[in-house]
This record gives sequence, structure tokens and C-alpha cells, in this order.
Amino acid sequence: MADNKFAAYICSGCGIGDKIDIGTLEKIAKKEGKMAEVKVHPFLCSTEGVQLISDDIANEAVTHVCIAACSRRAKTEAFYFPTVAMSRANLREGVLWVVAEGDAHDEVRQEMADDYVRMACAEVKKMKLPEGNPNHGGNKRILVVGGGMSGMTSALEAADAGYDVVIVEKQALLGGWGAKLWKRVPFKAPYAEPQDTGVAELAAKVSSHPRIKVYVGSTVAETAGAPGRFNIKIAQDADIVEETVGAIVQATGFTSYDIAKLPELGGGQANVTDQAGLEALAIAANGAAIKRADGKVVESVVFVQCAGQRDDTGKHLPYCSGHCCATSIKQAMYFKDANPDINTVVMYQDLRVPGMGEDFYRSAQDKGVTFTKGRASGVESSGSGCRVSFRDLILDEDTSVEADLVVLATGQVPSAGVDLEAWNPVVMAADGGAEDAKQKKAEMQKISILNLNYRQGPDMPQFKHGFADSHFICFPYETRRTGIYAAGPVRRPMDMLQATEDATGAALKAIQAVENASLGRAAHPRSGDLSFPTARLEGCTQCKRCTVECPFGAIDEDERRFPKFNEERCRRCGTCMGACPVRVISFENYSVDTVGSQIKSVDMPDEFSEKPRILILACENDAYPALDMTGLSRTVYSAFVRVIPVRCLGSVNTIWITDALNAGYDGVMMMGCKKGDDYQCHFVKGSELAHYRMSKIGDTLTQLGLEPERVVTHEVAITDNTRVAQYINDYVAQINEIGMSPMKGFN
Amino acid sequence: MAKKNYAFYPGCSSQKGASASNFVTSIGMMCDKLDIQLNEIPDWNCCGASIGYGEGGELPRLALNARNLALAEKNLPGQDLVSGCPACWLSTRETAERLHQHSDLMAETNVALKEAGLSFKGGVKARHMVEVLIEDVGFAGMKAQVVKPLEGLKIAGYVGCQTNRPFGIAGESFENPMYLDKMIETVGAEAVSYDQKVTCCGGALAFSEPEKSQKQIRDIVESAYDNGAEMIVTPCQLCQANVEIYQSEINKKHGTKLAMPVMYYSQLMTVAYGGNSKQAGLDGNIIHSQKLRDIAAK
Amino acid sequence: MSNQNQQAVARYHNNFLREVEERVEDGDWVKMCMQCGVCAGSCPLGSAWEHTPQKIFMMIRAGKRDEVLKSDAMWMCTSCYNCIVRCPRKLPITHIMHGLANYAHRLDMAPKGQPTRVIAKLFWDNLVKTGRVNELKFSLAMYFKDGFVQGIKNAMAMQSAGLSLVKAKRLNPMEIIGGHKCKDSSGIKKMIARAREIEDRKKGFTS
Amino acid sequence: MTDSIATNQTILVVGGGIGGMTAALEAAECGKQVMLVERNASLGGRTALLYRYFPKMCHPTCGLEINLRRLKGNRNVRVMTMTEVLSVTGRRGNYSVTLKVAPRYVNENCTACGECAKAVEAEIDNAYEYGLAKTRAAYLPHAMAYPQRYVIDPSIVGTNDGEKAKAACKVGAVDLAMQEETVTINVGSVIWATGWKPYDAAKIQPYGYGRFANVITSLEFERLADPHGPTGGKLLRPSDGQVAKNIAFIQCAGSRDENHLRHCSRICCMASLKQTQYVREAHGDAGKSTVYYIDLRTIDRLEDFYQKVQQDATVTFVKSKVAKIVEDKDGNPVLHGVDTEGYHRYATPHDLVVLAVGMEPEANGIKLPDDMLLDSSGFIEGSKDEGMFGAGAATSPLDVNRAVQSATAAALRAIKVIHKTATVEG
Repeated sequence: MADNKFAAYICSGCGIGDKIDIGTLEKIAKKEGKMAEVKVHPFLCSTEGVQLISDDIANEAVTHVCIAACSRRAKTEAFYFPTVAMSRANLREGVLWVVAEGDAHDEVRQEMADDYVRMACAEVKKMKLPEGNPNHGGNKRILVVGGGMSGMTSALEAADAGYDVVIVEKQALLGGWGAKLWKRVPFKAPYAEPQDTGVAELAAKVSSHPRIKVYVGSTVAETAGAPGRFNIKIAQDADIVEETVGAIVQATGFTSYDIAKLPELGGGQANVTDQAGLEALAIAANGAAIKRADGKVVESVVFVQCAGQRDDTGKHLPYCSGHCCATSIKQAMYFKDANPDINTVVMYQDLRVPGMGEDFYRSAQDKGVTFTKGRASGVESSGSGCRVSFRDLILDEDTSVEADLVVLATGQVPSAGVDLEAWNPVVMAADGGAEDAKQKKAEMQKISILNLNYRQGPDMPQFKHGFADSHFICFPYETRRTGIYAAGPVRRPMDMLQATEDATGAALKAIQAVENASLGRAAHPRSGDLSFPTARLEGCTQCKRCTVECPFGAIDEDERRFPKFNEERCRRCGTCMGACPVRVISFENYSVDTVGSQIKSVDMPDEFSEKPRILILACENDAYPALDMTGLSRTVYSAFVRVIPVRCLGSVNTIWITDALNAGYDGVMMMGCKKGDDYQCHFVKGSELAHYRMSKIGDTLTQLGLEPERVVTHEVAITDNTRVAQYINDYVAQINEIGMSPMKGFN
Repeated sequence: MAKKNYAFYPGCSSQKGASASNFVTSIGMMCDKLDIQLNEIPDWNCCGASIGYGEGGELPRLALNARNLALAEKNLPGQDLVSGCPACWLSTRETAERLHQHSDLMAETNVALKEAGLSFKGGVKARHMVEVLIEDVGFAGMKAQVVKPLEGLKIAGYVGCQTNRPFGIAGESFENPMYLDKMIETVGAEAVSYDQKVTCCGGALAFSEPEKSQKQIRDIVESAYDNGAEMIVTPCQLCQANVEIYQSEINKKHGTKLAMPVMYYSQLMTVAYGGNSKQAGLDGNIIHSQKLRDIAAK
Repeated sequence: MSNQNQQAVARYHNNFLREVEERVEDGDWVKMCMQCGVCAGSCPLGSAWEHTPQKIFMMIRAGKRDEVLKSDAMWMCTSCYNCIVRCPRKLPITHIMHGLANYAHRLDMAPKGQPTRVIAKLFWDNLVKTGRVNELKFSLAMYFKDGFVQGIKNAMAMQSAGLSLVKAKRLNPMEIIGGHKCKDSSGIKKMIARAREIEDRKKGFTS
Repeated sequence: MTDSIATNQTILVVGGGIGGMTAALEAAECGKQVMLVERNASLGGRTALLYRYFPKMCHPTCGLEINLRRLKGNRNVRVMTMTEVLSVTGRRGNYSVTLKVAPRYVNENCTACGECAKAVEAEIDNAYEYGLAKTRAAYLPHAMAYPQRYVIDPSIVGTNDGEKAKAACKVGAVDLAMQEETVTINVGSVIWATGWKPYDAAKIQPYGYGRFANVITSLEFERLADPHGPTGGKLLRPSDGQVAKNIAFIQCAGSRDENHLRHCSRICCMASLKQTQYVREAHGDAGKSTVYYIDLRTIDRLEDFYQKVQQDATVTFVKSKVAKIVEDKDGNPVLHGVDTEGYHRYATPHDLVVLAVGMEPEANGIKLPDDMLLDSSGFIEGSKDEGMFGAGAATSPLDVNRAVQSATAAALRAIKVIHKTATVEG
């Protein structure tokens, strides 16, 4: 490899040169930053400016570029040099636009700019151009677990796009719930009539597709490896078959909430069934009059919506399964279409048929289905049928209605496998040798779907109510296991139309995962990132913090109990790096050193200068853009702060804090995303971990003889540009009150 | 300019000596000026009005209205049926549309019509006088005839219900129709804005539920006063009668001093077109507008 | 129970919705209501309604036949058509209310002496006689609908308004001896009778 | 610039909102070439103008930032703003698309320094604030605008103001001679991610939008609540600038209504529940929100949010479609109607009324190829030749999460077309 050559390019445009002495910056870059080349341009992002840099890379063998101009978020098209390592000193949004105007502030403004140049030079010197993970697998096949409507759709979509697919279905036949339906809810205009399910045709297509390999009557006995190189053990009868795949779609669907848990609504009575039970009766009737189990033709039927759902007592399902209103409408039509004289009542609290479902609702009314806004309180047998007692919410009275058959619209319970929240403590106890825990662990593992051999448990982490959903509104497929995507009702309660849409989306994500893995680069949200974590295992103390704290289950433990990185599973957040007490984990372009050296490069005024220095470690996803926008709106904040963007607060290693305090910084502010139930951290736990780690830093501060206020943590949203300036100014005032750090001058 | 011919359906209240007789008086000169030729439908009958339902039922009411349509179709072929009364217009139009949409009703209605020696083929369009003015004459056409602009007169345009709903004037909103205000402005007066423009006067329930209806009327008149109106103007016979006649009742019961003149748009237009008090039917009002009389006398 | 009412009960058992769909003008729209209540809030005499239209629709679905037909709610309709133009399901609510009132009247279930009911009948009888409405006779009939003494009171109460109308030539006292009429009043009578007969047959009235 | 920038292996994505950006990025991150065209001057669409998302109450710009970063780092996507599709001819696998590019009057040199805006005096309605505020006629659409380049409003081109803007720009970015351009490109598949638009609230006459200043739409309320918005995040009512504390939310304003939109717009219940929490955020226990609804449609786990809001003592629910609004002397909108649970007539004054306006397909206002299949409300179901697809809210009234799912699915459908074409040709 050729020698490193460092060059800095300073832009004097956008007014930078008017307010900041560029000559000083040049000198600093050269003398302190030790840049081989330092060039100034009045308009660096112009074609000529960019050419200047490109030429140096091409002709002068420049390998590391430091650009001192605008924010790293600006002018990204111009400053695109993929063949070199690059750092950016933010002189515009970070200095020019946020430091108060006027001569009185010339000195602090210059000092701030000087420091940012020092920091950018220091950073780039520690950086390496990421070259991508060399140890990646290149398998592009896709495993679909579950052969219902969602799974078959995923399989077919991926196969039609040219990818080989392995589909594993537990039952003896493909089809899932869809195969147990007489008809499905309409999914295109005019949304008026129940439609054929199309399940048989789909199953036939899947079975005969040259790119799809079907395993029925099979389960996944083990999933090992990582995106691009998953090794799957498929259990079929007593045999184990092995397949290698690159990504996984988990479309394992749901089970129906057990009506036996609803005795108050007649669960268990002969003439009370659930929606699945009604489908069976309809299939048996085959278009003719629907008969009860006892053979009596049903002449009146009541559908009780939200049975065991939307429950706020904690006894049943708290959520709404979304599809059941339309499903009951469809089922009521089974009766009306066969005989309009059959009395059909849908008893609802809120009729939930969003979108074009409204047309379906209208169609049912037109067919004479009666909709009653009421809350059922009991179902008891009466005569040859049932009596449903209910509160009529419109007529404001307690009343009842008789019916030959009562259908309870119960909810979807996801088949998502083992709940890791419950799993982890059991494993800990089992690892500690507790026999009952070992037994419980084995018991729990029986319901596992994927049987991942990951350090962090055998299935995908569950979100709310046992669903394997994403927490992110903008990124519904952002699961916490890279290369494994949930689709259909296992992810969220949903109807068939949504499930097929979801399955198509999941198939795309699986394709994307195998493509990314084959290039050795990251998946969402740092899509395309070629850096990956490496560990100097010789320094590792086997403390396991990295394996425990990795939000994505990327790190296993090898036979010697050292961390084993599965780079393809990694999202490049750096949480492991932040966790490591002995600082052996790093990325080529982001490490304890790249940040640490920036911290140390800052020129520290002495105790009597009345110029405090405050380090800000800002999450690059939200806090850093907020700071940029503070600049864009020309909101002023103190020139005593020095901001370093970090991938995630989870990547902040406490050594940076102690380094900063030792170096004489007067305070450290950490700015990250919201934590808690509605966390906004893109790496799930980063913000929370940082808060936790900082809560422990008090001891260190005490040892150093420092006040606890010297380190603070803020939740900053991307829209907080005004608030963030306020935080800074308030903190500077607070530091001034506490006084300068006594640590100055000791290093 | 050639006169535009219409099959005119005056309606019961517009007969001589009836509650809206001065409406008919007032449209005479207006139509002359605007080249509108109204040809009365021979032997027309009552539309059943909005209260006919109680005893009448559906088909008898359809038959009543179909008879007028049939008479127009037979005697005044090719002419649109025009009524000045919203109730008449509404009943007739509703009938025409319903018969058009439901062939069974059309057939049944024709069986009934046969008893009166008539049949209806469905070729007549039922329109309101205001539609004719707006669509066939236009605001510019209406304005062109103004010789005595009603300057300085502040008027609350009261559209009420049935000229406005469910059909209304094409392009107008149900909640805040603007055409009447525009007509007021066309004759040189000022349209005040107030919030009771489309409030129901109580309609036929003025008779049966006087208390409830009079509350409606009081709200309308008081709101007009509150917003500086000197006069209410309306396109509706029943509105005119209810709102004008019951003011004295309300005064008696509640000690109010309501005395708001309630006029037809056609009375304004006739005065603005140079007509005298008599031509404008001003003597037909119970509450007089001295200002309007003064302008008419000029 | 009137004869017709008994027949209706026998014919429809307890399926009041079916009864309304078949026998009430635009009654087949009742099932399309989604209980939003915009009609209820749109009625100018709303506060006088014992049951709102939307609630009446629900009562019909719930089979509350007596309560609906005996209610005076429908008789409060001023035919302002607010409910029709606002209904998000385009139910012809005004017509349904009229139809229900008519049906209740027909079965003689509607409240006795309900003023609008009385007036509606007077009005119709008045128009059927000559083909046109004689406002004076109609007014006098109205004043005397509650009996002679009350009639004098009513007439006295409205005397000033009446007199001013006479003065304004908008109420002609001479109409009492004749007044306007259609030439073919007998044809009209026959026509109405025929229409009624057809309708009765269609709706299954056997009387 | 025709064949050089796109081929029948390129996917064209029309619309740069969350749906379009997602479809483009998902396809690009599978290695496909994508052309992303947006009619406005910046990406982000309607979501960029929302204050918070339900149910997490997080900020839309957070996800936008991530997507922009994906975009900046991905050379497979070519973005064209201020660009509309004029016509599409050809068929599956080989379309010829004519694009109209409106002049921005600012070229790539722009550094977003803002000097032009300082120089210009003329002000125009700020479209990004739904006209609730003005902006200079040389402007950056919003703080997160991408491309981060100013726009000169056509109204000042040829005026003294235009010249001032040009003179103020030190980097020669202002180009007042720019002309509208027409470009024809060749692509293999088209994804229509044209999104939605709010139903015109003025058409819902009984609510008096446009007549009563204190009746506003849910989208305008988003701007009021946003600290970056025209009131700096204060809930000030338009008539008199007073703080609005007692706020009514009217559901189904245009939706579920055959006089307006036949369909249910799905998001509005959650949007209003979310907005009740803006009121709480602004006023704490002193705020008061009343939600007037027909059915509350908070499906799946969104039900959790509903249950949480039900616990909030400042929020009241009234099951009623409001009949009409009148204005009292003080400019307070007074809501009239009947609570249909039981029978309770109300005439309730509020400080401010927020209409939860329905979602209409934005494509109702543009000309789509004849080949497209639409449902009764104008949402896109697909194309007859199966080479063009809808994505996001162009296909159905969807919330952001579902729009992204839909867009991801659309990306795969387009990729299948491209792959088939490649296979046939190869």
C-alpha cells in the first residue's frame, strides 16, 4: 500500500474568509495538523475547487483529505471522493453562522475555527479508507419461513425477481389461514363482494416455480451464520436437511385468540364460534345455506366484534386486530348472499373499515346486514340458540338479541417464537447452573421459530404485544436482526391485502440484504457503509459487554469466549466500541482514536482566560443536524463549545469523557435521541446505554475532584435547533458559575 | 329581441287574493323588461306542497305534480316549466326527477294521469324563476335594465330553504349561497352579511307549531337588524309570508318591536327598473319600506 | 288497534325494518344509515324532536315499532332539507320522515291531535276538493281544528295579521263563497284516487 | 440529455415524498438505477410539513434526515426537482417519458448562504406553511430542504428584485435566464408515488372553512404546533392571535361522505389523537381537546395510543358528526350537533376548530397515462400492462408506516419488470 498523504483544503467562501483569518487556519493545518498540502480556495465546492482536490488525489497521491468548509451534511455531491479518507471541519454552520456577529467576537470565533481545523486534521490522520468486509458470504438465496398467504407471496415475488427461494411450511400443505377461508375480503375496486381467496392458484404457482424449493411438514431446527451465509437446518419428519441462504423472511402468521378464554361471551358453548369456525361452516356449506354444527340451518346470526380485543382490563388482547370488522362484514354476506332473509347483526363499538373498506361496509348495509353500535356483555344459550345481552350505545339501553349462531370476532395472536425479554433471565439462570431454569429454557425453545444460534437468543426480538414489528415509523422493516425480515400478521395484526403488500416489501428487503452482504457493506440505516468493527482480541478481557449490548445480536462468543463478530449482522452503530472498557474495538474510519485525538487536539486556554471549553458529543442522526439548522437559522450560541458528531451516543466510550476532563475541558455535553418506550435512537439502545454509562461516571468525576455537573446528557430531537442553542448557552452559564476546571494545565 | 317563452306555474299562493298575489304583480314588469314571456299552464293544480305528505302519500303527490308537467308538455311544448314558488318548483322538480329515475313510478303515474285524460312523457324541465334570471338572463342582463339604482338601501338577502336545498341554484353552496346578494347588488343596493341567510322560517309548521316557528322567524329578523339591514328580501313565498306576517305576533308575545319589511327580489327589480309602487306590488306588503316607496315614487 | 295496523303486524311479524322498507316512502334507505348524527344536529326544530332521525333509523332496525310510529318526532319536519344535503350517505331523510309520518297516520298510530298531522290532513282535503288550495278555508279550518271555542280564540289571536293580509289583498274574504278551483277538479279527484289505489296495492294494504 | 441518463434498466419514480424517496432508495440499494422526479423544489413531500408522527410523537425530519443521507451516499439515484411528468408512452419494460423541468433560477453553484434572500424585498405566500406565513421571493423551501439550494420565485424574474438577488450572489448561482425545459427519457418501469392532497375544506360548507378564521385544517394545525412554523409553535388562533386552549377536532371532514370523499382516509383519527397531545404539550392541564367522531379507527397497536389519550382528562370524545359551525360575537366557532350515544344536543363554543381533512389522491389533479388503473376515489391500483405501479398514499389513504411498506413493495414490482426486460434482452 502506498504511503499516506494528507492534504487540507480550506474554503474562504460563503463569508468564511470575511470573518475568519484564513492565513491562521492554513498555518494551523500545516504546523499543528501536519498536513502535507494545504490549499485555500474562495469557492471550494465549485467545479474548479472540486477539480483542485480531484487532481491532487489523482496526481499528487493524496490519500487523506481534510475539508474545512461547510457542514459534512452540505455539498455532499461536490465533496464526493470515495477513494480517499475524508474529514470535514464545519466552519460555516458550526462557526460562522452561530457565533455572534461583531468585532467583539472575532477572537473567540477565530479560536473556534482554529480548533475545528485542528480537530479535522487530527481525525483524518487516524482514519483509514474503509474497504468493506472481506469475510462476507455471497449466498443470494432467500429463506421464507411460513407457507401462508404472506410467505407464498414473499417467495413468489423474490423468485419472480430472479432469486432462488427456499420455503419452509410447518403444515403438510401450503396455504396457511388463507386456505381455511371460504372467501376473502375484496382487495380492489369496487370493494363490494367477497372474493375468491386465490390461495390454491398461488400455492400451485409456488410449488411449480423453478426457483422455489418447497419444504412442507417442516420446521427450522437451526439458523446459524449471518446475512449472505446463513446455514439453515430444516427438520422434516425425523430428517435434517441443510440449506444455505443469504436472507430470511419470517412469515409465520398468527393463531386465533382462544375463545375458551372468553366464557363470558359464550366461548365454549355449542352455538358460539369464532371467525375461523364460521369459515369452516361456510366451506362445508359450499355456497348453500350455512348450517350449525348440529345441522340446523342458521336463520339468524350475531357477530360480536372486539371479542377479547381492545381490552383495557389486562385480561385479554389490548390491541385491535384491524381485519375483523371487514371479516365479519364478509361473513355476514355469506349468509345474506345465500338467503337475504337471514337476520345478520354486526355488533360493533367502532366500525373499523379504513380506506376503501367503507365501500364494503356500504355494500353490506345494502344487502341488509344490520349494524348495531353496542357492547356485548354476555352470551347465554336460549331456546335452540343464544341470547346476546348488550348495551345499545345509540338507543342507550341494556337489551338483548336472539340468534341461532353467535360469531366472536377474536384477535390475531402472533406466532413470533420466543420472547427474548423472558428468555434472557432464564438463560442467565440456566448458565448459572439452575436446573429448573435449564428445563424452562428447553421448554421455551420448543416454540422457537428460527432457532437462531445467536448469543442473544433464538428468535427476533419482539416489539409490542408479542409482534415482531419494527419500532420505526419511517422504516417498517428495520428489524433488530439484520437480514431477517418479518412479514404479515407475525409483524402486526393485519388483513390479507396488507399481508401480501407487506410480504412483497419484505421480499425486497431480503433481496437488498443479500446484495449488500455480497458487497460486504452495511444494511439500513447506514446503508452502504463499508466500515466494520474489528477487535484486537489480545487486549480483550472477555467482559462480554459488547456481546450483551449489541442491539442487533451481531456478536457471538467463540469457543474461547472471545467476542466473535459477525460483520454481516452489524449495523455499524459502534455500540460495542462504546461498551468496551479496554477499548479494543474500532472501525477503520471511526474509532476511539479518531474521536479521542480530536478531543485532545483542541487548544486549551488556561484557567484564568475566562474561556471555558465544552465538548459536545452529538448524535449524527438528529442532534448534529439540529445544530446545523441552528446555524442555518443564524441562531447564536456560545463559541466555547466544540462539537464532535458521533454515530450514536451508544458508541461513546467513557474514555473520551475522562480524556476530555483530563485535558482541561470544563464540561461535556452529550446529545442523543429520545430513549424509553418511544425511543428514537436508530440503533435502539444507544441513547439509553449512554445515559446508563454516564450515570456511572459520577465516581470518576469524584475521583478527579470534579463536580457532577461537568458531564450532562440531553435528549435532542432533530427539530430542536432553537432549544439546542438554549441548552448550550444555559450550560455555559452554569459552567461559568461552577468555575473553570481545576484540571487545566496538568497535561 | 325575441321573447323567451316559459310555461308558467304560478302556484296557489300566487293566485289573485292569495298570500303571494303581490309576487305575481311584481314579476309582470320585470319579465317585460327582461323579455321573459310567461305562459300560464292551463288548469294547473296544487303541487301538494311540503305538507301534502301527511295524508297524500307518495304516488298521489307524484300524480298531482305530473299533471302539471303533462299539461305543460301538451299545451306549451318545448317550454321549460317555471315557478316562482320554491315549494311548487321543488315538488315539480322532485317529481320530474323521480319519474325519470324510476320507470315503474313513471308507469304507475301515467296510469293515474289517464284518469285526468293526460299522460306525461318526461320531456319537461322544472325550473325556478330565479334560475331563469340567473342562467338565461344573467346578472349583466338584469343590471342593464336598472334605471333607478336602489342606492343606500341595506338589505339582508334571505334565501331560506327550498330555493336552496336540496337542489339549489347551480354552482351555489347550500350554506352560504351568494346569488341573492349578487342580485341585490345588481339593483344597486347593499347586501348585508348576517348568519341567518339559510335558516328555516318554520315552513308549513308556522301554522301547527307557532311557538317553534316564531322562534326561527325572530332569529332571522333580529339577525338582520343586528347587521344593519333595513329590509329582508327573499325568493320564497312561504318565507315572505311567515317572516312578514308573524312579526306582529312575536312583538305581542315578547314585547319586541320588530317591523322589518320583507320583500321579493322581483319587487326590488321592478322598482329599480322604474316601476311604481303598484307595479312592484308594494301595497301588498304588511310592513312597508318607506325608502323603497320613495324610490318608486321618484 | 286499527284494522290496518293489525294487518301490518300480522304481515311483518316483528320485522319492522322490512315493513318500513316495503311500505314507507324511501324506507329502503333506512338500512344505509351509519349513525353519524349529522341529520339530528341539522334540523331547525331539532330540540323539539323526541327522537332524532338517525335514532329513529336505529329504532327501526331494533324493531321498536310502536315507539316509532307513535312518536310525534317525524311531524316536526319543516321540510328544510338540511338533513338531505348534509347526509354523508345521501339518505333522503326528509322524504323518509314524511313517509314515516304518512305511514303512522295511515295506520292511525300517529298521536291524536298532533297539530301538523291535523293540518296536513286539512290541507290535503282542501286541495283535493278543487285541485287548488283555498287559503282562507284552509286557515279557518285550522283555527277550528281544536273545536269551536279554541277556533275563535285562535282566529282572534291572529286577527290583526289576518286583517292586514286582507288589507294587503293577500287574503280574500270572498273566497269563502267559491274562490279558485281547477276546471277539471273531478278528473283530479279520480286521478288521486287511482294513484292511491295503485300505491295501496303495491304496498300490500288490503283495505 | 436523454439516453445518457436513463435506459430501459432505469426505474422512474414520480414524486419525492416519503413514498417516492423510499421506493427510489429501496430499489437503488438493491443496485438498480433510479430516476426520482419531484414537482416541488425539494424532497420530503407532505411529511416534511408535519410537526410530529403518531404514535411515537417523533419528528418526521428525523426519518427524512436518514433518507437524505442514504440518498447522498447513493449514486444510483438521480434526483430532479421542479420536474413534472408530461406524458408516458411505450409499454412495460420500455417507456418513453417526457418531463417538464421548471426553472429554479438558481444553479448548482448555490451554497445556500442566503445572501439572495437578504437582498430581495418582495414576499410571497409560503407554500410550505399552507399560506399561513409569507416568505421572501428568494427562499430555501425549509430547513431540511434537499437539494439545499435556494429558489427564485418566477414573480420577481425580470424585476428589480430579481436583479438584486443576482447581484447579491457571490458564486454566480442566480441565473435569471433559465428557461423551462422539456426532457424525454427512456425507462423500464414507472412508480407513481404521487401521494395525496388534503381535501378542499371549503367544500364542506357547514363547517365554514374560509368563512370563519378560526376553522382551520389539520395540516394547518401541524404548522401552528411546529416550533419552525409561523407561530413559533404557539397555538395562536388566526382571527385575533389569541392563544387557543379549547380546541375542537372534527373527524371525517370530507371523508366517509358521498358528497365529498367516499372512502375513509384512515389516518385522521390517529392524527387528531396526536394533535390533542399537541394541545397538552402547549397547555398542560389547562388545555382542552374535544374530538367529534363517527367511529374511532385506531387499528392494530395504534389502539394503545387511543387508550392512552382516553386516560387524558383534557380530552373528551363526542360521538357525533358535527352538523354545522356558526361564529359567535367573539369569533369563537360554535359547534352544533347531537351526541348520538344516547341523545344529547350540544351547541359548544371552542377557541379553535381543527378539521381532520380527508386524503384525496394528489393524482386527481394531474394527468396520468391512460393505461393506469384507478379505484373509485382515484387511487392507483396499477397499470393494465403491469409495468407501472402506485406507491404510498397514491395507492390508498395510508399512514407513513404503511406508505413506506407500499413503496418498498412497489420497488420490488418495478425491479421485476427491469429483470424481465434484462433477461429477455440478455
